[in-house]
Parts: sequence; structure tokens; C-alpha cells
Amino acid sequence: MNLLETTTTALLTLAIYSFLAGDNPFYKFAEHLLVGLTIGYTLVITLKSVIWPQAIIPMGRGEMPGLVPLILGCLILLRLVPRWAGWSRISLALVVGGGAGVAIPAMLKARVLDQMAATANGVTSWAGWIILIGVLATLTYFVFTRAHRGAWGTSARIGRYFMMVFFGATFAYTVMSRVALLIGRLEFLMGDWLGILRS
Amino acid sequence: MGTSRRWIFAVVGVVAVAAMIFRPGFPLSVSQETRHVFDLIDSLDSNSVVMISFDHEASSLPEVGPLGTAIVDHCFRKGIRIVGLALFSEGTAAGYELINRRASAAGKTYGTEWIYLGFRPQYTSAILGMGEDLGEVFSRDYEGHSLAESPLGSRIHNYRDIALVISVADGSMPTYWVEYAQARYNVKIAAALTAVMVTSYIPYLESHQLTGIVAGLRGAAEYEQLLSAPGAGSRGMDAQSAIHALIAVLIVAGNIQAWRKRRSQTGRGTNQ
Amino acid sequence: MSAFNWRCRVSFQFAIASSIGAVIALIPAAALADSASSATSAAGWFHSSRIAELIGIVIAILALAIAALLVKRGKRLQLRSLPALDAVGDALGRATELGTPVVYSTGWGGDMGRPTTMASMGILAEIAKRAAEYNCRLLFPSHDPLIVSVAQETVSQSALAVGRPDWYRADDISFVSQSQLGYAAAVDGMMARERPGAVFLLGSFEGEALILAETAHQTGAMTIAGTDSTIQLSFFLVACDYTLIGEELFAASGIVAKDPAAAAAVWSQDWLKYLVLTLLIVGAALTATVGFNLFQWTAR
Amino acid sequence: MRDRLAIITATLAGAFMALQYFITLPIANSAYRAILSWMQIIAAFAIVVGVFGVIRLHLERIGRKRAGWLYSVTLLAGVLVMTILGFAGGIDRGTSFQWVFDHWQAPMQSTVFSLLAFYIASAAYRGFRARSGESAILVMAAIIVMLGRVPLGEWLSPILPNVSDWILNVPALAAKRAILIGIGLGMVATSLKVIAGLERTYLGGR
Repeated sequence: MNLLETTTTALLTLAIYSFLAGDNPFYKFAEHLLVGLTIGYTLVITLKSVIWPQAIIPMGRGEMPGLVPLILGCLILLRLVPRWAGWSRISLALVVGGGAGVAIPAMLKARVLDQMAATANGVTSWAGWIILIGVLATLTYFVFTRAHRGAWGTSARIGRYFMMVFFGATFAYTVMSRVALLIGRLEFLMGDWLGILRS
Repeated sequence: MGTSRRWIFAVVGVVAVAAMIFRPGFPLSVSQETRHVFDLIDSLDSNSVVMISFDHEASSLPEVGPLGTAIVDHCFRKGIRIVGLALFSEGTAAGYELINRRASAAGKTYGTEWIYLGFRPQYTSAILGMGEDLGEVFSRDYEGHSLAESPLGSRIHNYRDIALVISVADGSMPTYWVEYAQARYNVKIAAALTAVMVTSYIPYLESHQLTGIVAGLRGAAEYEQLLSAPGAGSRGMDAQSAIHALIAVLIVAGNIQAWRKRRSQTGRGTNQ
Repeated sequence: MSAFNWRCRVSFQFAIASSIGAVIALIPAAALADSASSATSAAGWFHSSRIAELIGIVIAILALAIAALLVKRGKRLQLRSLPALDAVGDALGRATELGTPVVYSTGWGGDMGRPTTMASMGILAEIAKRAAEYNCRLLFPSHDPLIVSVAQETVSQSALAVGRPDWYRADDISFVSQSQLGYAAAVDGMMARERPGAVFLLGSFEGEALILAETAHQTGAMTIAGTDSTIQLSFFLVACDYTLIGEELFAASGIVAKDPAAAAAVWSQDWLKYLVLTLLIVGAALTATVGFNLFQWTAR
Repeated sequence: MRDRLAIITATLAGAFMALQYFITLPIANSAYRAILSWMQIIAAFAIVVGVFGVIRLHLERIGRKRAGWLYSVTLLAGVLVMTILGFAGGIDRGTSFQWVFDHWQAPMQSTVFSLLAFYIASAAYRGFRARSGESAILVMAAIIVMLGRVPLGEWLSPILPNVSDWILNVPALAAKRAILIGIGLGMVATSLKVIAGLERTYLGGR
């Protein structure tokens, strides 16, 4: 990388960081440039890697199924015409309904059954029993049609304690990756650009 | 509130910069997982081939880049050949740059000691396809040379010619490597991950579907220590320690401040 | 309106009947497939290893149908209050008093196919109604044009429902950028300039969660958040004024809607939770005493 | 009629996508993949609509010389640069499109992401107040795990990493599992409502 290249990159980096001191023209410039670039990037990638190969080319080959996605896509384009915008609901319905359908068995397995199995089968150690108690207590917290009073309330409160441990731990745990991102940018600014880091 | 926040931001910046320049160098113990991956690569014959797949987004590079660098350095040092590729489009250029930089530092030639295959979308079919015929999935490499004509490229036909696959990832891609390449073709898979992903992959390690895991900047620092070549990971680790400590201090300071404020308020209350 | 009710009922009954019918048709097939070849995971045309999910779905459908039936017959439910929902009124009132807009984001982590986004839309509908009544401007920046389409339909209907169609401005519900951090940068900028009185972060969030929450707080907004992303929950809990934890987001969508079907869904969720609790206790007892794995059909 | 068609579409698509999970027939699998690709294509066409809307909005700002219209010019310039480079020069290695991505877009994205390190610090100062027993637990867990995962913590106390691992693997895991189960049930109920036609916010009404 030559100096001019790194300097433009460094200035854009600093313009984003300037937001930490408050909104300012440098940030506004960088923000709008970034948004513009990402929109252009997405548009190019979408047209080249989805619409062209998956919607236009199959239709060009005369494949019948190719016509369906094209029609569904065009229905979405009707949103640009306020009078006919309502027709886009059919395409929206496919996305919403299809997504819901995919989610039902997938979520039931990954989020409910697998978690239950791991919890119930884990009671072969002390840790497993603590986990079981934690899962039961936390689940009682999530019951909505029953007031949190009496024994039920105690259980829900224990559940909240478990959740607090979880939130504190995840927060701390995630700090690691986020700090790595800052370090990466500082590596660039101080190493590649200014050259003041010894290896 | 606004000013105290700006002070916090300034202190974070200063502490990170200072830690990276002055390097306090806290002693670091190497985890079993990292040592395992190191030993695994160390035990390979020179001349064997390792496949490194860059399955991450550009924004994760600061965290997985040092890991990839340490592993690539280790392979080159051992005389192991590297075949690079990407199953995430954003990892493509970053992966190529990374290997290229380390190759020129180690004096390795493209085509015989390393090649880069480039990116293929539809990762399931790419992973499965490479198990049958690698040349069918990638007929040309990233630089545009025909694979059949390159000395290293003509040596690898499918996973039987690969000693180890390492997925450098920030998401679920190693699971696909495990489910398709490991389960069906029995190739060894290791994962170089972001720190947040580790807990999701421990079960795969315990079931031996994954041969090894190295993760995060800390994993990179540990690996560099094993190589006795401190780099971006070790440098980052000092900053990491410093910022973690700073945040712990801020939590305590915030509590002290709140406690004092509360006390002065109740104090006023009794005076009235 | 009655025509709408009629359509609603017919389609509901049709859907439930067809789902149950299809599932019931599958059960004997599953049993046959299972007995025909006990070891292989995929015999005939049915994935016999997936029987547990099938049973789960049947139970969930029955629970929803029975709850809907009971609610329709006039069974009243006492739902536990959620502080985050109670705070919505204060948040909107505050923004109205200050003369500032409110910002609503469903997060970058979800799309229209994700049930979480759907649940968020239910809450958006209610917030839009109140914002329209207060004549408080509602800004809805999004990373996904399909979410924008749905949000526009939702908000314009809400405006119509409270008799304020003139309040609705389509341009305020807009696509920003599909890029996670492009989106975060733009919403940060929007909050710094518009200084919203309240910010609602309800949906699936990823790394942008804390960027948005902290900037919102910095600009002085009251923040009400809720998400199904377990990692981001911890950030919201620390940085926001109110947080809906995981399932509370789905329940909130049912609670604000004040319509029988939504209440029935919350109720059926609770029944399923009782079932989960029971199965966990029984399963753990069996594992600990006789080493029997109650969940062997779910493991693959 | 149009809306009824939409509801029927949602119901059929949802019911099929859920049921195909249990069916091994190749035809079900190829229909599943076809519908997934249609969903992807719909999303792609929606991008075109979205981009069109953004361009119209900013052209209007420029035309009316609204406050900050120069920034709108910057934004449109960004869109134009990427679009022209992408279509004229291609998007592969060594193209200008890739250069702009590598030198401008990706570094700015990483920088926005790295703002998190600062925001985590300010949120920690403000949000971790040990007002009650509950929040005291939150604070303790955070501090132990935060220090337990870096060399500094090991240096402070050799048992800190073990305690931190225990917290993550036992009590935190318990809460996470329960939260996941709750979310799973919420998602299933919401999805069922959509397929049953009870949830119709996406049609602009209930």
C-alpha cells in the first residue's frame, strides 16, 4: 500500500472516530459516503449474483419455474407505483409464510428439543443439577399468565438471578471480540499508516 | 453526562494506544486447545498439503487475521504446502492478501509452495464437490492459472490429498465443513474462530468431529508464543488486558459515583 | 369489518384444519416407516428420526387451537404486566412534550421471514397508533426493503385506525442500507441530528445493538429494547432503560394487540412451557435413577 | 380478493415449508429449494425498490436545497461510483470496485464496528450499578469473566480463569438454555399464527 492510499483510508477512519466527540461535518461526510458505497455495493452484487443468474438466465433458457420468481419479483417492483403497491402483498406473503414455515421445525429442534435434551441428560454431575435448577427457575420467570407470587414468585426470582449471571458473563465475554476490532484499527493507524509500532 | 462520556472515550483510546506501544507483556499461559492445533500442524510431514478456507466477513479480519497469519507462518516454516480458498465472498481478497504477504516474507513461491483457489458461492455444493473432484469446482486458481498446469494444483485432486482443512471463520461455516467434508470424506477439520464463537464449537471438539480449535486474539497470541514469534496477537493481548482492566475499573468507579450521589441526596433529605 | 372477521375465521379454520389434517396423515406413515426399518434414519418418504419435532408441532397446534377456542368462548386471561410495555406511553408522551420524533428499529439481524420481526411489527402497529394520536413523528430506518414495505403497510393502517391518515408519512419509513455497519452509521447520524425523545429497539439485533443503544442514550432518548439475540440482550439490559428479554418480546406483541387470537397465542405458549417443565423434571429423574434417555429421539 | 390470495399464499407456503422438513422425497426437497430461491429473488427485487427510494429521497433533498443537501450529493456519489465501477469494470480481484471496497468501504465498516469498544466502556460505567441483589450479581459475574479471560486476570489470581469458565459453563448456560427455549416457543407460536392467518400485520391489518 502506498502512502496516499493509506492516508485516505486513515482519514476516513479518523472521520468515523470523530463521532465519539459529537456529530460533526467530518462524520457526516464519512457516514454518507459509507452509506452510499454500501448501497452501490449491494445493488451491484444483488443484480450480478442473484437477479441475473437466478431470475433472468433461467427465463432466457425458457424454463417455466423461472417465470414464477420473475413474476413475484415484478409484483414487488409494483411498490414503486402507489396505486398498485397492494399487489406486492402476495410476494410479501410468500416470504413471511415461507419464513414462518421454515422456522417452526427448525426452532422447535434447535431452540427447544435440543436444549431440553442437553439439560435432562446432563444430570450426571453436580453442574448438571445446577443447570437443571437454573433452567427450571428461569422458565418459570417466562410464564405470563400467572402472577409472580408465593413459591412461583420465588422460583421466578431465582431464575432472574441466573439470568443476571448470564447477562454479566456474556457482556464480559463479548468484550473480548469487540476490543479486538479496536485493536485492529489501531494496528492500521499506528502500524501501517504512521509506522510507530515495533513488531 | 456528555462530558464524562467523552472522558471515558478518551481514556479508552489512550489506554489502548499506550498498551500497544509500551507492551507491558503480561505472562500468558497456552491453552490446551491451542497447543493441540500447534502440535497437529507440527506433526505433519513437510511437503504435505494444508487447506485454509477464509470463511469470514471483512469486519472480523482484525480478530481472525492474526490467527490465520500465525498458522500460515507455522506451515511455511515446516515446509507444508498451503491451498487457500474462501467460502465467504468477503474473505476472498483478505485471505489472498494474508497468505501472499506471509509467503513473500518467508520466500515461498506461488504455484509450487502455495496456491489460492478463490471464492465459490453455494458452500454446501462447493465443499461436497471438492470431495469428488477439486478440479471440477476450481478449474482455475484466483490468479487465473489453470489448476492442471500448476505444480501444486495438479497434485491435489480431492480431500485424500489434503492433510488438514482449517476454516478461518466468524460464523457457522465450520459446522458445514464438519457435516459435509468430515462426515462424508473423513478429512480432518480444525477451526480458527472469533472468541465469541468458541462455546458453540466445544461440542464438536468433544465429539472429535473437529480436530482442533484456536480462537480470538488470545489464541493468536498463544500460537505466536509457541512459534516464539510475537506478532499482532501478542501486541493485541496487552491492549486487551489493559482495556478489560479499564472496564472493570469503570464499573467500580461508576458504582462509587452512584453511591456518593445517593448518599449526598439522602443527606439532604435528613437536613430538611 | 364483519366481512373481515368472516374471512379471518374461515382462513383460520381452514389453516388449522389443513395443518392438523396433514400432520395426522403423516403419523401413521411415520409409524409404518419406523417399524419397516428401525435403524435407518430415513425410511420410505418420512424422516423417522424427526418424529419428536412432528409431535411437538402437533402439540403446539392443538394448544393454540384450544386456547383460541376458549378465548373465543369468553375466557378472560390475566396477563402479567411488562414494565417495558407500560413505559411505552411515557416514552411517547415524553417525545411529544419535547416536540421530538421517536425512532423505531427492528435491528439488522432479522428479515421478514423471521418470526421475531413479525412480532416486532405487532408492537409497531400499537406504537404507531399512539404516536398518530399524539401527533408525534415516527422514524423507521431499516436495512431491508421488505421490512420497509411491511412497516409502511402497518403504520399507515394504524394511522387510519385512529382516524389520522394525514399523520402518516411514507418517507419516514425508509430503506437505509443493507450493510450492517452502514446501517448503524446512518441510524447513529439520524439520532444525533433528530435528537429523538424515545428510541425503540425491538427485533433481531447483532453487533449494531450497543452502537445504537449507546448513541440513543447519548442523545438523551428514553430507550426501550427487546431482542431474541442472546448475546445482545446483555448489552441492552445494561445500556437501555427497559428491556424485553427473549420470549417477552413475542408475548408483548400479543399483549399490546388486545385481540383474542394474540392472547390465545400467549396462553398456548405458557401451556407449552408447563409441558417443557414437566418433561425436564421427568427426563432428569429418569436419567438420574435408571439411566433412561427420554430425549433419545431428538438426538441424531 | 387480492388479500385473500395473499393469505392463502402465506398459509400454503408456510404449511409446505414446515412439512417438507419431515419428508425425504426428492421432489419435496427440490420444491423447498425452489421456494427458498424465490424468497431470495423477491428480496433481491426489493433491494431495487429500496435503492430507488433512497435515490429519490436524496434527489429531492438536493433539488429543494434542504439542510445538509451536500451530504446527499456525497451519498449519491458513493452509490454512483460503486454502481459504475461494478458494471463497467467487473467485481473481481484487482478491479477498481474491489479497490474501493478494500480501501474505503471495509475500513470504514470496521471502524464503525470498533466504536463498540468505546461504547462498551461507557455502558459499563453507567449501566452496571449494584442497586439491588440482582444487579450486584450482574456486576460480579461481569468483572470475574472480564478479568478471567485475559492474561492480566491470570496474573492477578490463578483461579480466576477457572471461576470464569465455571460461570460461563454452569449458571450462565442454564439461563441461556431457558431463554432459548422461551424464544423457541415464542417463535413457533408466532409462526403458527402467521400460517393460520391470524397474524396479518404484514397485510396492514389484523
